Amino acid sequence: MPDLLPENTPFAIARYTPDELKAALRKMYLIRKFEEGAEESYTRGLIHGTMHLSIGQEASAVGACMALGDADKITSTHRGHGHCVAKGADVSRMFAEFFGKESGYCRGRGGSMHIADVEKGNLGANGIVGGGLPIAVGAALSAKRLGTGAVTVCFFGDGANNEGAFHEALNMAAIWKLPVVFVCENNKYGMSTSTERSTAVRRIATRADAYAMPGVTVDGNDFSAVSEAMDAAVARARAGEGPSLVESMTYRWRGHSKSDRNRYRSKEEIADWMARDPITRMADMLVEHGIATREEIAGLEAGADREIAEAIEFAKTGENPKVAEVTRDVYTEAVQ
Amino acid sequence: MPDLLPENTPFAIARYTPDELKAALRKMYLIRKFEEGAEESYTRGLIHGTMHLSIGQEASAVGACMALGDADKITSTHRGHGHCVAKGADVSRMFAEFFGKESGYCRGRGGSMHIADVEKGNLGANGIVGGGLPIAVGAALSAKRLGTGAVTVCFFGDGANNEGAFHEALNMAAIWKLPVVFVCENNKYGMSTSTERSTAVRRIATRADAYAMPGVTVDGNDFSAVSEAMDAAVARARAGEGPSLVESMTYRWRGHSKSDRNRYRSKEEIADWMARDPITRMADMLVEHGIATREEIAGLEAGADREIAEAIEFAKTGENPKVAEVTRDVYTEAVQ
Amino acid sequence: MNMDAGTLARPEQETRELSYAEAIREAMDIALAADERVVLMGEDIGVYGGAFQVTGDLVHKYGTDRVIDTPISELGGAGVAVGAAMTGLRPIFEFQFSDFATLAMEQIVNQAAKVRYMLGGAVSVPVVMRMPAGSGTGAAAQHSQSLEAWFAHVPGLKVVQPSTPEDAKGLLLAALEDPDPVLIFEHKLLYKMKGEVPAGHYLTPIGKAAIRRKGTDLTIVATSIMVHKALEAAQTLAGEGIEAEVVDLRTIRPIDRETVLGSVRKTSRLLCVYEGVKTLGIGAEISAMVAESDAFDYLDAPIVRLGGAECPIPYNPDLERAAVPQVPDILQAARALAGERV
Amino acid sequence: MNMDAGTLARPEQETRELSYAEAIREAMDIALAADERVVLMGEDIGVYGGAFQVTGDLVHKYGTDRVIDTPISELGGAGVAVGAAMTGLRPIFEFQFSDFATLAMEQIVNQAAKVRYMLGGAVSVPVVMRMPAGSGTGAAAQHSQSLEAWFAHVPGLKVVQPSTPEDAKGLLLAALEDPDPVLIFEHKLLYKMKGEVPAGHYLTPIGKAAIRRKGTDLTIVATSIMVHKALEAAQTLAGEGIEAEVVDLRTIRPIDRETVLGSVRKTSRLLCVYEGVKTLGIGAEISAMVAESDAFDYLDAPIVRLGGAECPIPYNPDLERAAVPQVPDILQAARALAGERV
Ligand SMILES: Cc1ncc(C[n+]2csc(CCOP(=O)(O)OP(=O)(O)O)c2C)c(N)n1
Ligand SMILES: Cc1ncc(C[n+]2csc(CCOP(=O)(O)OP(=O)(O)O)c2C)c(N)n1
Ligand SMILES: [Mg+2]
Ligand SMILES: [Mg+2]
Repeated sequence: MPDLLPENTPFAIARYTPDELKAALRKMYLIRKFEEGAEESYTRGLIHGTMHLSIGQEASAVGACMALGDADKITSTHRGHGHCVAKGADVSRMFAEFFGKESGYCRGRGGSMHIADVEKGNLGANGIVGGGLPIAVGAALSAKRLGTGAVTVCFFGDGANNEGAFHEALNMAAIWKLPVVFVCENNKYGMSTSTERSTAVRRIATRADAYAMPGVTVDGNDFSAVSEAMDAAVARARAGEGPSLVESMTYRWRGHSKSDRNRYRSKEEIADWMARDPITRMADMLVEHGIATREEIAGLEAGADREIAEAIEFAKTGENPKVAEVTRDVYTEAVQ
Repeated sequence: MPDLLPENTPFAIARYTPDELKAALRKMYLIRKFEEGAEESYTRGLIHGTMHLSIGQEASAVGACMALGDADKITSTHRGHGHCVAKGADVSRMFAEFFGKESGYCRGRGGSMHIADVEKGNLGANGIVGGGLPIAVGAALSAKRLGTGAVTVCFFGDGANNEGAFHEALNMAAIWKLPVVFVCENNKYGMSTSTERSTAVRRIATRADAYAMPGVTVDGNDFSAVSEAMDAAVARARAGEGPSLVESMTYRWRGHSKSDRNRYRSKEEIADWMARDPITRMADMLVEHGIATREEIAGLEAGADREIAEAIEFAKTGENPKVAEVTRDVYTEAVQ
Repeated sequence: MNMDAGTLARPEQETRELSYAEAIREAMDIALAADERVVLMGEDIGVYGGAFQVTGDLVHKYGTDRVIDTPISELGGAGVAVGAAMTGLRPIFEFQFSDFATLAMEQIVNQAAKVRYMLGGAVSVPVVMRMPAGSGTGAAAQHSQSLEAWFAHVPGLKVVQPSTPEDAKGLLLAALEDPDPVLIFEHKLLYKMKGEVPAGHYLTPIGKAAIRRKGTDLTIVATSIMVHKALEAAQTLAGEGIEAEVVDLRTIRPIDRETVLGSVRKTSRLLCVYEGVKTLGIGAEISAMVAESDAFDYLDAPIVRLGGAECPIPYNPDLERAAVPQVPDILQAARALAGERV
Repeated sequence: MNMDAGTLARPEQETRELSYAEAIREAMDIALAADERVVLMGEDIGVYGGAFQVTGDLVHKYGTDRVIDTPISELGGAGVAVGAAMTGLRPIFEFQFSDFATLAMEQIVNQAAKVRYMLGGAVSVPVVMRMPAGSGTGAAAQHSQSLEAWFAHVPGLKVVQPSTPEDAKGLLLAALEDPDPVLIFEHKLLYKMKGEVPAGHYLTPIGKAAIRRKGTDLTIVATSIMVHKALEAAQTLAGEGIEAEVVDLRTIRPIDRETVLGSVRKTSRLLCVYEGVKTLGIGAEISAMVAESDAFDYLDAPIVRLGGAECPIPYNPDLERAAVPQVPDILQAARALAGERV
C-alpha cells in the first residue's frame, strides 16, 4: 500500500485507480439493473422459464473478478448473471439470450441458466449445483500444462459445498497445486435449506483445511474485502502456489427462483440484509475516499439504466433461431 | 480401568475378558488362514475372478468390531474378508461363496467382492470404492428412526476418502447426529497411488474437522489401540452423540489384487511392515499380560488351521447354482 | 380427452378431482400415516414443499424427522435412502429434477438394483425414488431430460411413468408395497393436470399397461405426457375415419408385453410416442419387442417411432417444442402409417 | 476367425501383430508424441500401468505431468478432463472399469455432451473417455457391466466399440481428432486378443460399420466381443449351408444406418447380438431402426435379438457365461431365423 494513504484506507482504494473503481461500481449497477430488467421482463411474460437473481450479491461477483484479465477463466452457477457482467459481458447479448434470440450469447439455446461469454473467459453458468467445480479445476490444469499463466475463479454457493464434486475438485486442485480460486458465495441458503441445517461446520472456509489450502471468510457485501481476499488468492494461484478457498458472506434479496414463497426466512432477516446493500456501501466508500462525487455516481447509475434499456430493445428486436436448426451445434460437424 | 491393573495396562487387556481376547486372536488367525487358503485355492485354479487380501490388517478388522453385537451393522469393502470374519461369519460359507457354490453366503452370485452375512449384521463388501459410505449412513438413519439402538461401523480405505461419497456421507451423518463410526483403514495406498500423491492432507483423520466430528488416528496394527478408539466412538454413537472418524494406520502385505506387480512400493517397506505383524503383536500382548500361554496360542492357531481345512472341504463339495436360475433373485418376486 | 383406463377395473372408492401433484401428495400422506417406517427424503421437500410443491405441507403434519430435507448431495442422499431401505425403513426419495439422478447412478444402479442379486437374495431394497422429468418448462438442457430409458435397461429396478392423477397415486402406493426399488418418472407438466382420484388406499398394478382408447386401425403406444397428446391426436383422427388404439404403457420395466402385442395383433400398425431421445428411447424397446414376437406377422407397415429430437433440450420455446413430439407430429405419423400398406 | 474388415480399405502402412491393449497403447503413444496437448488421466495409469496394463510404461516415457494418476474421484476426474478439454488440452480419460462411470454421469451427460449445444456452439469438448467393459472375468455385478447403450442414447456424445486391435488403435486416433466427446468401450476380454495392426498413424472412421464376413442368408449385427462369437458361429453355419453376413457395428452413436440397412435388404433376416442387457440394449435400436425403414419390407422373418440376460452379472462362472450370449446361442438363433418364413 503506498504510504501516502492513511492507515485505515480500504484495500480497494489503495489498490485500484479511481477509473477502475468507478468501472467496478458501474458493473455493480449494471448487474442490479440487468436483473431488475430481467425480472420485469419475466413478469410481463417476455422471458420464459425461470431465473435466479443475485440482487444483493453484486459486490461479491465484481470484487471477485477485479484481479482477473480476459485470459483468466471463471466458471459460474445458476445464479450467474452477476459473474457474467463482472467478467465483462455485453448486457445486450445477455438480454438477447434471455429472450431466446439468435443474437444471444448462446444463440437462444441456453437461457439464464447457461449464460456464458467464452471470449471473455466465462465458461458458463451451470444448471447443476457443483457442476462447475471440476470443470474449473480442468481449466486450471490446462493453464498449468499449457503455461498460459491464466487463473480460474470457480464460483459456487454454500449449498454446493455439500456436493461430492466440491470435495473431489478441491482435493485435486490441492494435490496438483493448480491455479484456481474457489469462491463460495455463502448467501445462507441453498434454496430453502440454511447452512445450519445442511452443513456440519459453521464456516465453510474452514473446510479448506481438509485440502491443506488457505481458507478465508470475508464480508461479501464489502467490495473492498472481497477484492482484497481475491487479490491474495489470485496472486498465490498465479505464482504457482496452488488453490485457495474464499468464502464470501452475502445474501440474495429475492427468492431462490421465480417459484419461491420465502417460507424459510423472515422479513426481518431480509430487511436487515437489504440495509447492508453492497452497492450503497461501495458508493459511500468512493465518496468518502474522494474517488467519486454523488453526481458522478448518479451518472454511473443513470448510464447503467440507459444501457439496460438499450439492451432490452436490442434483445426484443433480435431474430429467433430457426426451428429447423434445432439439432445444430450438438456436434461440431453435423452428424447424419 | 479397574485399579488392580498397573498404569500402563493396554486398554484391551483392561476392557475385555481373557476369553474375549482369545476369541479375538482366534479371529485374527482365522482371517489370516482364510486368506492364505483363498490365495492358494486361487493359485490352484479353484477360485476364479480376483480377490483383495487383507493379510497384515487383521487387528484393524477385529479390533474395530469388538464393541459391536449382532444387531449392529457394518458396511465393508472390496478388501472385506477380515471384516466379514470379524463380524462373526462362518468361514465355510465364505469359502463356499468363493467357490461359487449355492451354499455360499451369496449363493455363488457375489464372490469375494460381495461377501456378506446379513444375519450377523454385515451388509456386504462392496465393489465400488466408497459405495458403502452412504449405505452405512442409511443404516444408521434406520437405527435412529426405528430406535433399535444399533450402531453402524463403516469400513473404507484411504483411497475412498477422496470420493465425493465420503464427503456427502460424513456431512449427513454429522448434521443428523447418526450412530455411525467411519473407519478409514489407511494402508498407505489406493491400489498403486500413495496417500501422499492422492490426498491433500497428511492425516485423513483431520478431515473429521470438516464435519465437526471427532477424528483420531491409531496404530491399526495394535489391536488394543484400535479397540480403544472404537470403544469410545461406538459409545458416543450409541449415546446419540453422533458420528466419529477413526483412521487406522495399517498395511497390506500382498499386492492390491491378484494382478499387482508391486511397482509402486519397495521390498524394504513391505519387510518393515511385516515386522510389525499385528497377529504377533496381539499374541505377545496376551502372553505378556498373562492372558494366554504360548501353548494356548499355538492351540488357537492350530484350531484356525483345522477350521479352514474343513471349510475348504465344505466349499469344494457344495453344489453349483443351477444355470436355469441365473435370473433368480433379481427381484423378490419373479418378474415375467 | 378420454381418460378412461378401459382395461382396468376402477377401484370401488368414491373419487374427487385432484391434480397429479395432489394425488402424489395424498399417496405419501396415506403412507406416512399408515406406516412408521415410511420417510420422505429430498432437497427442499420440507418447509419449501418441494421444488414442484409435491410434498407441500407434509412436513408440518409429520415433522422433520419423517420429512427430511437433505443437503444438496444426490449421490449420498440416494445412498442413504438405499441403506435405510436395506435396514427397515421405507424411504421415498425425491430427486428435485430427474436430471440430478446422473449424480446418483452409482447408488441406484450398482447398489439398489444389484445388492439383492449379489447377496443371493439375502436382502431387499424397498426404496421408492421420485423423478420429476421432461421438458416444456423453459429450463433448458440440464433440467428437462427424459432419462427413463436408462433405468428401464437395468435389471433389478422397476420403472413406472404415470400419466394420470389416479395412476400417480396408485402407482406410488404400489411402489411402497413393492419389496424392490421402484423409480417413478413424473412429468413436470402433468403436476397441475386434474383428474378423478379415488379416495383412500388403492393400488395401480406395476407392470400393467392401460388401453386408454380402443381402436382398430393402428396402435399408439405412448408414455407419460405423450399419452395425452396421443389421445388428442386420436380424437382428430377419428374425425378422419382413423380409429387409433392408445396404449398407456405406465410401466416401462417390466413391460406389459401382452397388452402391447394384443393391440398390435388387432390393429397391425404400431406407432410409439415418447419424449425421451428417439435413439434408444423406450420406443426402441417396444418396436424391437414387437418385431421379434409373433405379432410381427400381423404387421402391415413398418413400425414408426416418434421420440425426442437428437439434441439436448433447448431454451428458446419454439425450439423446445420442436425438440419433442407434438400433436401435429403424431397426426402426421398416424395418417401416414394408416395409409401405408406393405 | 475371418477378421478382414471387408468394406474398408486397409491403410497402406505395414502391419505387425499386436494385442488390442498394445494397439491402444500405441495409439496413445503416437498421440502423446505428436501433440503436447494430449494428456492421459485416470486411476493407476502411471507406474501401475493401468488396471488392465493398457497405459503400461507410458508414464516413464512422458512423465507424471502427462500421464496423470488421479485420486479415486471419478466424478471430479471426469469433470477435470471435461474442463481441460474445453480450454485447450486433449485429455484421454480412463475409467478403471466402465462401471465406475456411473459416478461421473453428471459430467459426461450434463456437461460434456451438452455444453457445446447449450452455449450455441461457442465451445467444444474434445475429450476421449476409455471404458473397459464387459463380463467374463469373474469380477461379478459391479465390475462387469456393458452400459454403452446409455451413452448411445445421449445426443452430443459419440460412442464406439472396437472389436479388433486395428480398430482399437484407429478409433482412438480418430477420437483424438474429433472435436466432440468420444467414449470408447473396450471389452476387457479383448485386451489380450492379437491382430494385425498398421504401424504409425491412421484413422478408423467413427460412424462406419465394417462387414466382417459376407453372406446372403441372414445378417448378424454384432458389437465388440460378440463380433468374434458371431464370426465363429458363422463358420459353423457355413458348414450347414447357411451364409451369415456379419456386420461389426463399431460405432453405436451415430449408427451406420446404410451399412446395416443394405445388409438387411440383401439377406432379409436380422439377428442382433450384443452383450449389454437385452432390454434397451443396442440391439433394440438396431431392430427399431430397421423396422421403421424401407428395409422392413425386405424382412422375411421377425428380427431376433440376443442380448444379456435380465440380471446383474453373477460371480459363479457357469452363471456368468449363461448371462451373456455364447456361440451356441447364436447358432441356435441363426438356424431358427434362417429356417423361418413369414
Ligand atoms: C445437482 C443439483 N441439485 C439440485 C439442484 C437444484 N437447485 C438449484 S439451485 C439450488 C440451491 C443452490 O444453493 P447454493 O449452492 O447455496 O446457491 P444459491 O442458489 O444460494 O446461489 C438447488 C438445490 C441443481 N440445480 N443441481
Ligand atoms: C468407484 C471405484 N473406483 C475405482 C475402483 C477400483 N479400485 C478397487 S480397489 C481400489 C483402491 C482402493 O483403495 P483404498 O480405498 O485405499 O482401499 P485398499 O484397496 O487399500 O484396501 C481401486 C482404485 C473401484 N472398485 N471403485
Ligand atoms: Mg446459497
Ligand atoms: Mg488403501
